[in-house]
Amino acid sequence: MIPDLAQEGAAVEKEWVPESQAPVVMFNNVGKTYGRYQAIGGISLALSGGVTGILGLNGAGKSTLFKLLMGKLRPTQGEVRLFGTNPWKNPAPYARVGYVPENENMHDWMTAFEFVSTFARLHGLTRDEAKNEAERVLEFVGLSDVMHKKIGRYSKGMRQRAKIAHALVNDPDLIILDEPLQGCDPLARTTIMNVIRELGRMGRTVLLSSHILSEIERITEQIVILHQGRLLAIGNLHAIREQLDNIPHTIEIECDDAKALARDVLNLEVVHGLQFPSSSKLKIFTHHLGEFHQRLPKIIVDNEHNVMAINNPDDDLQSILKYLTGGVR
Amino acid sequence: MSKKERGETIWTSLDRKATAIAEFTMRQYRTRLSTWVVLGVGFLAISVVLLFYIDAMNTEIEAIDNDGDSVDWDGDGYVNGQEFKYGTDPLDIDSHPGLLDPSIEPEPASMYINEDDYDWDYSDASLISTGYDDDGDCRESQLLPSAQDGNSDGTPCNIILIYNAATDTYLIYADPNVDEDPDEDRYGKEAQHRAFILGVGKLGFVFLLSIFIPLFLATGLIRDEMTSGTMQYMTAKPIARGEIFLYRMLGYLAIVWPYLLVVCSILAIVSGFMGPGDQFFRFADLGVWFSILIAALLATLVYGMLFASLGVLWKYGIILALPIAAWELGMALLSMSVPDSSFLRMSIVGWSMSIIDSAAYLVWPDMDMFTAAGAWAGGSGEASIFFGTGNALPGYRALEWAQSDIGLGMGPYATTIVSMVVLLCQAAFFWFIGQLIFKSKEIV
Amino acid sequence: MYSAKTMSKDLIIETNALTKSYGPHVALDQLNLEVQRGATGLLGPNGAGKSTFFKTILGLIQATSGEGYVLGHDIRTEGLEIRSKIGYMPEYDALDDDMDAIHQVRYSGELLGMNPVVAMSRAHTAMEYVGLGELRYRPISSFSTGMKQATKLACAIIHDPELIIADEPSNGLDADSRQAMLDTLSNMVNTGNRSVLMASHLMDDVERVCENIVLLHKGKLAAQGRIEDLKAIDREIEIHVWGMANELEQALGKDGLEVRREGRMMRIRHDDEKTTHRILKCAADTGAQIRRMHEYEASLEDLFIVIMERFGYGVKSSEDLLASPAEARKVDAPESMGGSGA
Amino acid sequence: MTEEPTFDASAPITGKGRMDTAWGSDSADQATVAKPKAKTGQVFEQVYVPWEGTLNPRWMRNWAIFRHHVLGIIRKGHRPWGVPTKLVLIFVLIASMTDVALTLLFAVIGEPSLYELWGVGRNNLYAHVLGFFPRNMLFYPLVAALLVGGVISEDRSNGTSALYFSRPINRFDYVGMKFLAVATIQSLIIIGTLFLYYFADILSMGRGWAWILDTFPMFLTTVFCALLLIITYTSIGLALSSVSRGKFFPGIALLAVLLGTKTLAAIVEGLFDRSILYLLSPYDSLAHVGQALIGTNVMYNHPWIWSLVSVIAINAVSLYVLSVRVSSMEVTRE
Repeated sequence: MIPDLAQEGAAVEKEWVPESQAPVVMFNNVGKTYGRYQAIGGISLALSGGVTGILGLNGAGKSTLFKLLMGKLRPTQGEVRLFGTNPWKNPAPYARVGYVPENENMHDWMTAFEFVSTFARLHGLTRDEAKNEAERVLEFVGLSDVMHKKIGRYSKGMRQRAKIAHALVNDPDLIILDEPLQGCDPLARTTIMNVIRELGRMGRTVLLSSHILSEIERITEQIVILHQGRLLAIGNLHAIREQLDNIPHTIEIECDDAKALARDVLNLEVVHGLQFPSSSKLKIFTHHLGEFHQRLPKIIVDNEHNVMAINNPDDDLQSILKYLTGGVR
Repeated sequence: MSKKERGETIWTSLDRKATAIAEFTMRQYRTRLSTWVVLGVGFLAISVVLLFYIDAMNTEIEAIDNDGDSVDWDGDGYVNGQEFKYGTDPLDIDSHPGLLDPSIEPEPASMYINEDDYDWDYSDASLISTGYDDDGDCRESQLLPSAQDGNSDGTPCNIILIYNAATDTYLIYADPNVDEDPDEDRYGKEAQHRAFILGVGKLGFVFLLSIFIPLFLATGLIRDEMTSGTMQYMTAKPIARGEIFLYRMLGYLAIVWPYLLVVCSILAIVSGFMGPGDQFFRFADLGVWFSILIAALLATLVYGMLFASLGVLWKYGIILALPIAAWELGMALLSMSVPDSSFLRMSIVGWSMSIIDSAAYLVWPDMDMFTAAGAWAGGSGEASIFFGTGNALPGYRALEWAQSDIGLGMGPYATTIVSMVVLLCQAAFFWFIGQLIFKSKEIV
Repeated sequence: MYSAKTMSKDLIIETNALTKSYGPHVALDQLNLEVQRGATGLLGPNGAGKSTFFKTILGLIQATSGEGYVLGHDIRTEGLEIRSKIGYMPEYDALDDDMDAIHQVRYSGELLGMNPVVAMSRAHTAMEYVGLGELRYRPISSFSTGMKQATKLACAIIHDPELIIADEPSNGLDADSRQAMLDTLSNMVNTGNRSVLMASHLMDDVERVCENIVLLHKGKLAAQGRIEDLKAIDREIEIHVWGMANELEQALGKDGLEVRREGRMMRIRHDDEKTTHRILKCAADTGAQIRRMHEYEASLEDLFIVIMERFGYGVKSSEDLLASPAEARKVDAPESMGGSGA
Repeated sequence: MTEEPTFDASAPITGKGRMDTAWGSDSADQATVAKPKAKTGQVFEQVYVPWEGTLNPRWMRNWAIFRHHVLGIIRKGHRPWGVPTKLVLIFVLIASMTDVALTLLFAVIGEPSLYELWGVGRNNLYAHVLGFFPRNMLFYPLVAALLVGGVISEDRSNGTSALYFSRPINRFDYVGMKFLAVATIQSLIIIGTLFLYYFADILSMGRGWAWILDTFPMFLTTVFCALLLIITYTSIGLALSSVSRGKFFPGIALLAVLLGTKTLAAIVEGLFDRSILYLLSPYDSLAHVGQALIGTNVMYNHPWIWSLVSVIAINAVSLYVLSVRVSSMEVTRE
């Protein structure tokens, strides 16, 4: 049931079975429709631990998924479980969750410090505890030098970080970030990515959505891919890629003497095709990417080839999404 | 992280959340210009009425000769009143007190204006014989003793006040020329003072402020946050939506209630010092002011809950709120004219106003008698004339407009308590409905 | 996509010591700019003054001092002429959610003085061009961000303007809609022979569409010129490693190579011809898989960070990231009376 | 990121599927797009079509704004007035026609005394436009509030002000046309029904020229008073709309101004018998002017010229606020 193997195009990573009895996040055949428009249709999913990127195009249902999880929407079918409890009309599990909504509007009239400490008190902290807590999380996201300034004066990146800070009070076990990098300039993006990676390193469960694939790639390899409200894939980026075995992987190698390299590579049984786009370029088709890459450096080094570049055009998130959504099966 | 130390009861943590959201809301409203504009305009409106009150208190009400005895009909130099007193003929130039022995000097006409004020204490009793003929034009006049006792109670030159339980009115049976020329200034100031307190309390505080302030401040309490999306932050915390609703409301009240307290106190103090009477400060009126404050506080609470719930219910909740406000205006006017109408039981303003009416009844038990006296106007008022309005004493009409009886048919204390309980129940009901809707709202 | 070679020397925007200040806050500081025909990217961190610059050259706000010309018109006096000749695509949503897309675009044409019939036919053309042909009768509220952006673009190009000013055209778009938006913009430059001035903080976008850039920082001109000229020449080799990354990193370090690592990705200083060989050797020794290896061309993003760091713009010092003060962000909205709408 | 578009020969490339994959539709029918055959990121034929036409002058642009707002009441494709607004407009339109209906009804019944009660006369003309209950307590202020509520502030919150100001439209035209459009819609309701009422009377009673000559000046005066009312309500409302961001604030504030000042003046009159405060109340000033001009009983103690001056002053202040706010209006989304 979790995850649903019957899902078309779904790929499952074995290690993702949660260790504890109740997974942090669980969706069981969850659907959500607005009128006649289906935002999410029959998603089954369970997640625990680590940083997970939720990928999808605009409108794929990422925000809807998070809002279902936060009890802001009521599922039209199926059940949602957050730490094993139903979050709809039940705020109790939020005590262990930090949620960063996509919405750009914030309480512009407050300072970041007031913002974070006020919302910390909703966790039941006293005034003093909340103040210490606010200082701690703002320091963590790197806003301690400006935390007494009005949020209205912040740039987008700082606003995002203030939002993240407010979600981090009370040390949540699960942090949900909806498009945290959107609209940020490179500097802010770098900082926020560092914060998220840090959280992952601290052992929190982090869910993060994005539509910019390279961003997720820089943060995590655990991904969930949504498309048109359907679960397309879940698991490790590369594992997913390897499950799509019927599509030959293409590897491009740029070297001095393509033919010579081809001769050495040809002996590998995982290679089932070769192509020479030019005299210094070699295209290799393989069924088993991992095994091929395992052996490739040794072949090159042993045979003293001079390789300028290795390119793997199929092995990025974008192309995976393309395969999955493009109906290649 | 001090997770371990937080082992207190659920109440302390609730309390923390409550103050957090309430403070948050207060601060949010404080930073908005619109809050201050709304509160400022409200204060301005009330102070305009106050200015008119101050002006009225500082203006001498022109004394009117109600019984017409300051004129000298026969032109003998003695005004009618003096001639009445000494029993001479006011129509005969050759009959005046100067011819009496000893000869009496003519008195100035001004002595015969307001020369015979009310001597009653307007006390509340079913049959009271009272009144004193200050200028002696009854006692000293040459009328027969039987004519001096026009109301046939056995005592000449007095007045009897009878409470007619059937019509709930006071009847005044006066002997001729007793208390026939009341002091307009004294009566008018007192009447205007009371009318001001009641009028500004009922229409100014309970209607104008208590409807428009919640309309501006409470309708968006939840709705604005939902449309701007900032509600996302709050609903993602471990706190029930009903609590959010309640605590936001607390924050709103924390702005509105002190504001009402301040405005009410300013008016109470100013009118206490400015008000008529010999005393330095009219302490007794504070009771009425207190009831006005209570009524306004409860009204803002109920309206706040109602409008906030409407805001949660529908994006265009304000459109639903407007007919309600119009209904309440109608009810406010109704409760001032027909206080026992059963329609009032279906309003908020009706219950609030009965709190003020009860307090007024307690503080000014003589109110009914007082208004009756204003209408009687020394015998020349509307009570003595069958049709038409006659000339009631100044201030009578304002008082009549502003005051009303307790409509519930219970004692003042019972009315106050019942009204307050009903208002609180209304607030709780609207809160319950509001949080129920809020709870099942999807926040997109 | 550096294919647009339709450059002519004439300038479309020229400013001379252009300054705009809001009280004590200087949003644009003595700006001397020359924008040529073709596609130009306007870069800068959030709050660098990009939007203010656009508003100033549109004649929507009065410059405090200095002068500027757009398509030969003075920005101080000929705002109406400028605005009939350019198409402006604002950064934020500027569409009425309850209208159908085609009507919104048509109305935007009518507002320029087209008569309703012409505006309608042009609206169809524009919608077709931006790729919303099939969706034009749908209400805008049902649109995704990408479609909304495309509708905004259609509104801006309905009267075939000489210059399109696009503020953050790809903001919030996913990869495919972003691609489509950028393709449309470069198509306008290449085949439509129009000029595009676009602001963005996604370096990739600018690189794909534009050949010139203007870099603003705190209202000052930080850099201006052709992208290729501005790029740094630090050469590195980027590898994507799969498995044994830590071991490989250590091995590379031991081998004397300078490694920067970000997760699965490593960048190694390109010292000489032998570098790639050394990398592969280390990989062979440790058993790490090198999924990708290529020469890393410094991107505009790096350039941006380099230039910003030259301004003392460290990533961690957030004081610098403070955007312009509130009065510059929303000049006339002093928590206005409509606070209730906030 | 070089991408080679891969064409699946068997796939029918529909525009819809293609667009949905390219733009990430979020409300497409599930069935149509669940398995798009075309690969994403495919570049389709884009041909830039230049346009050689010339743009019309200013009056045409202004006409477009006017048309957009007025036609929006009845037709799709123009300004989308909210459903509640339209419902209230219909309701008030019907409610304003009660006197038309009653005139016709009693003409049919033919009872002269009843007819006198409802037929055209000074008091009834006055009541149609300026009667406090229910017209000016519930109907007309509500219509003005709903129309005026979002007309400027919504542009500010939607960001559509950029649509106007990034085009060759100056602020005076922008506000002027909005003012005219809103006033026109109100006129359709108030003055339109007034005309109906008048003509219903002529038709149903078969009035002759003498009667028409007799009553026409009175009728024209009423129309003038109605215009004054519409202009005053609109300018106050637009001024409030220009200072605020929210959709509802201007509406409530307009009602608060109209009804609040009226209540306040009524308190002062009730308590201290002074009618001077009615000068502050837009409704009462208008009503006073109307009473004096139409010739019904004047219910105020001060001279009606004061009320006229007050109406003019209220309009002047509102228009001043409006012009100041709009000229400093920032082209941004708030």
